[in-house]
Amino acid sequence: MFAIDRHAWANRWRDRHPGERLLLAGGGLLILSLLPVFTTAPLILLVMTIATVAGAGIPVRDLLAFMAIPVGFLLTGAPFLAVSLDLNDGIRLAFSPAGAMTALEVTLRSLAALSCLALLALTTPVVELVALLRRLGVPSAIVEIMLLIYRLIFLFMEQAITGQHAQAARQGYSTFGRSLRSLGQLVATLLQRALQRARRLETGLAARGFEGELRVLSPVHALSWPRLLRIGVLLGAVSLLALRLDRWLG
Amino acid sequence: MSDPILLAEGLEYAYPDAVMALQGLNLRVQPGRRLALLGANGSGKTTLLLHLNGTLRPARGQVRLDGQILGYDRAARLAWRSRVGLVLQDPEDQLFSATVAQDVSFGPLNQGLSDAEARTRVDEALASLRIAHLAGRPTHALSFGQKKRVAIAGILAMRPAVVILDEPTAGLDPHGVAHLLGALRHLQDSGTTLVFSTHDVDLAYAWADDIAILGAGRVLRQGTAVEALADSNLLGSAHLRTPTILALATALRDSGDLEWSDAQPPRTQGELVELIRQRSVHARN
Amino acid sequence: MSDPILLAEGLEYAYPDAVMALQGLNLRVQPGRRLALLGANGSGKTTLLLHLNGTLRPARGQVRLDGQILGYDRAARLAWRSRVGLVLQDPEDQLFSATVAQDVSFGPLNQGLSDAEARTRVDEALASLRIAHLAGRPTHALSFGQKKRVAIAGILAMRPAVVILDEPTAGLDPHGVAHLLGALRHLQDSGTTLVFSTHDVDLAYAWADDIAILGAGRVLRQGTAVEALADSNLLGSAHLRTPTILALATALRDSGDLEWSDAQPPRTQGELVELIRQRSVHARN
Amino acid sequence: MHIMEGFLPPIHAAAWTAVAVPFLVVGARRVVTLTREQPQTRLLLASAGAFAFVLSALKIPSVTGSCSHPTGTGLGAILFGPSVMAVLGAIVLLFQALLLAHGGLTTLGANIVAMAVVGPWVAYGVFRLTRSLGGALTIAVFLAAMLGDLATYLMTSIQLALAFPDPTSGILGALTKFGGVFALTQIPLAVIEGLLTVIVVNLLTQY
Repeated sequence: MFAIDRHAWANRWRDRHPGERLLLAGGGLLILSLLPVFTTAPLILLVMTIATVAGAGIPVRDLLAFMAIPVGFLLTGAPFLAVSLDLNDGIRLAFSPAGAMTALEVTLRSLAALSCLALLALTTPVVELVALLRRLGVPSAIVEIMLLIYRLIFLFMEQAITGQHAQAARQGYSTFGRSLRSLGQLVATLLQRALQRARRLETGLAARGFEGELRVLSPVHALSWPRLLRIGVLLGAVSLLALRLDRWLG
Repeated sequence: MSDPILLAEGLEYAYPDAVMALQGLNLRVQPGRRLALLGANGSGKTTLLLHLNGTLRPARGQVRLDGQILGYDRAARLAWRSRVGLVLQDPEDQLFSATVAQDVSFGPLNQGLSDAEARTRVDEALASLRIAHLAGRPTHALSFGQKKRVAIAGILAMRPAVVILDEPTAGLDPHGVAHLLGALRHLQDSGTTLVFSTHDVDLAYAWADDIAILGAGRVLRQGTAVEALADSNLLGSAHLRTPTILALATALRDSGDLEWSDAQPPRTQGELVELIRQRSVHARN
Repeated sequence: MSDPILLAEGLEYAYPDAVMALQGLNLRVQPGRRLALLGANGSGKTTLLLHLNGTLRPARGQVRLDGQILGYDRAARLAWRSRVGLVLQDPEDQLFSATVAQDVSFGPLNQGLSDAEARTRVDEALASLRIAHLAGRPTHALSFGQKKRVAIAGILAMRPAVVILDEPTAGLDPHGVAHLLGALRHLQDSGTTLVFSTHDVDLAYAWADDIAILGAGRVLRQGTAVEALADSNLLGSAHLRTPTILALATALRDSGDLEWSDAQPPRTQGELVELIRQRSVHARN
Repeated sequence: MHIMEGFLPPIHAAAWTAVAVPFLVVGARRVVTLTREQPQTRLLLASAGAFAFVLSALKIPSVTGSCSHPTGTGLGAILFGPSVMAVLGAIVLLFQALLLAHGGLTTLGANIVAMAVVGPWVAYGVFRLTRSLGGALTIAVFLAAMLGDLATYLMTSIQLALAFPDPTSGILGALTKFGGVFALTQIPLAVIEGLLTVIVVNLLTQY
């Protein structure tokens, strides 16, 4: 249903411990936050893209598809930063060199951060990341709810799409007013079906001994210390290079 | 052979998660006939149906309605759907209103008909499916079989020339199936073209005029019901099987017990039993 | 007749909206056999199944497991569900976890098994349904037939003595049905008692050892498959029909073409074809 | 309109995360209590959360012909209360980032504050206030959903203004700039969301 999810379950790193990718992407985001953007961002973008495409084997086309929507947001949002608004003398818009610098900085940082997000999202099933939250002290009830939400999303999504198809087949979206009405009916129906599903799931799980907790076996992915070390070295090298370039550029 | 009312040419379609659903599919729907799309789970039946009423747009290929290539702008889709109605498999997916009459009026009102006209259409559609007595009932209190019929009525009320049904008999008990097929036959008698998908080979053999066998996103064979089901190897490769009545009739012919022509094999339990009875009467005389 | 493993006595049950679902129902389940609960939509099949594993509590009557009347406190229900597993019709109602192996581990962990034991149970259950290759796959990406099998594996992993299945073949294509029945036969060979509900008379006749015919919240008749299906009037009043193979075999016997004893009528297409072949060989000799 | 990954300066991203945390902790405590009292609440809340995600993926028709997405903030706050919505909203935002690339991880805190805290609390407050003043259910629902929606976008504008003050006119100027753009596009959408929520609640009470 979601292209991102499909890759997350089927990429070259599928059987590796999610902590490794979390370190790579999270470390990338961290040094991006701490070090000078103009030299760090291009390096992060480069490293993450290579890791995603050459490492995890995600097709370039799909990586670009991932970036497309947020980049669209960036292209419409960033120019606003380059424009200044003068309120003293009526309302006057003007190009601002300082604003343009900010816009460039934001664009670079966003692209680099996006590449980190892409690496993580395209290579790691959401549920494996959620399972890590338990270790961070998130209550198990919350984690269980998150895992259930993940499962139910696909179910409800399909119902929503099918429901819209059914309404479209009966001209439910022929005018604006009818579209609104159809959508309202769809949402109300989906909500009721969602609540029904919760009740039926309760019966189904009761048959399997459900007493409140949703305990399941966790997948066994061994954490590879050599790989963690290599990721650490890579991030360190990126940091050093970024700092060196920054000093060199003055 | 008359001109097809619907024609699918070289349809290709992949879902957003890259699952290829249709891979160069060709299909012709003859006006006024019952066409079964017979295929195993995952063979692309539902995806094809969604193309036939313009819900999904093929990556390659095209659909023709009355010979015209169909467009996908809003106006074209609206006109298309007034001619081609689609009933989905699960009635829960298509009933949105509190009462039966309200729900059935959804399509006609969306077509821009007046309240009075819509009311006439609702009465007509409910009557033709013999569920006029359900009009005032709340939809959520209906039985599964009733919901199925109400969902069909919702499409009929738009008076489409072609009605497409996804697995219309799925989940119905023998009584419910007989009831539904009776209503559909009545519909065909009034000139409506019927297309339905199923994985039930016995149903397709007993009930369809024409059959298209689907496998892996293609139509593997299309012809009259008898022609399409003749090749048991093809059926096996499509994860299907020979219909029970056809298999037994063939065994009885092979054993010399029965005679029937390839053009008119027995297609229902009733026909086969009748054939057996006639033969024994002959034998006795 | 051996002692029943499950026994329902005089069950009465009404849903909160006052629909009477069971009205004094009696049923006996013999150990090690396949029992089909055959009934039309709305005959009370699912409600009965939910009583057999203690999910619903009858207003009157009782359920015995191994001769013991069952209680409804927490401990009793847990013990009950460890002995009697229930597989619902819609696998989506029973699968909640992201991956197959995780999902199947839920029951064993609830039974208090260690992680290592649970892992063994998971492997075993997946292997017995021939879906070991699915272990690491995300649940939501499975086909319908695969989901059905995973839902069954989730119950098998708890090693119940009785497995109850609600409409196990609903929605499956011929290939999927054959696959599932093969897996269930394998399960029965290892000593598990099987109870399944269906409205498919052909399936019940071909596949069940015993059949209980349900109508209006009662068991109208229970006996071996052949006994239970002998009365076509009863079947008609229960909104069912005579199985195709039985009807044809009877017609062929009436016409003098075939001979078979009431104790062992042909029950599958294969058996009937074989009978026809043998007879024609005899006739030729 | 989620703030995308990396858009906010790191200090701002961290600060908004710090603001979001207390609301999440309180909401999480509430969820834990609810699930302890009634274990099945897990399934109910999960269904509500998944529903909210799906709602945000549905396209709503807009007058201009372009599409936007219902936030469901008002509906959720009315049905489940704002503290639980903070948790469900946060989960939905995390899943949107990871499954749809909407929003991001560094901007998660800021988005939670706008969409899962401010929106629901405003919606809930408006709903209670209107009801206590004797307003009809329909009016209360409409105002709650519409103002909850607007509050979300206003909060997002404030977050952007604080992060990117205008070189000439400062934070106020930036707020005018971002707020002005949002006002043009979001006021009609907020009205639509209000209407939609009214339709939904009417249908729900009808059954």
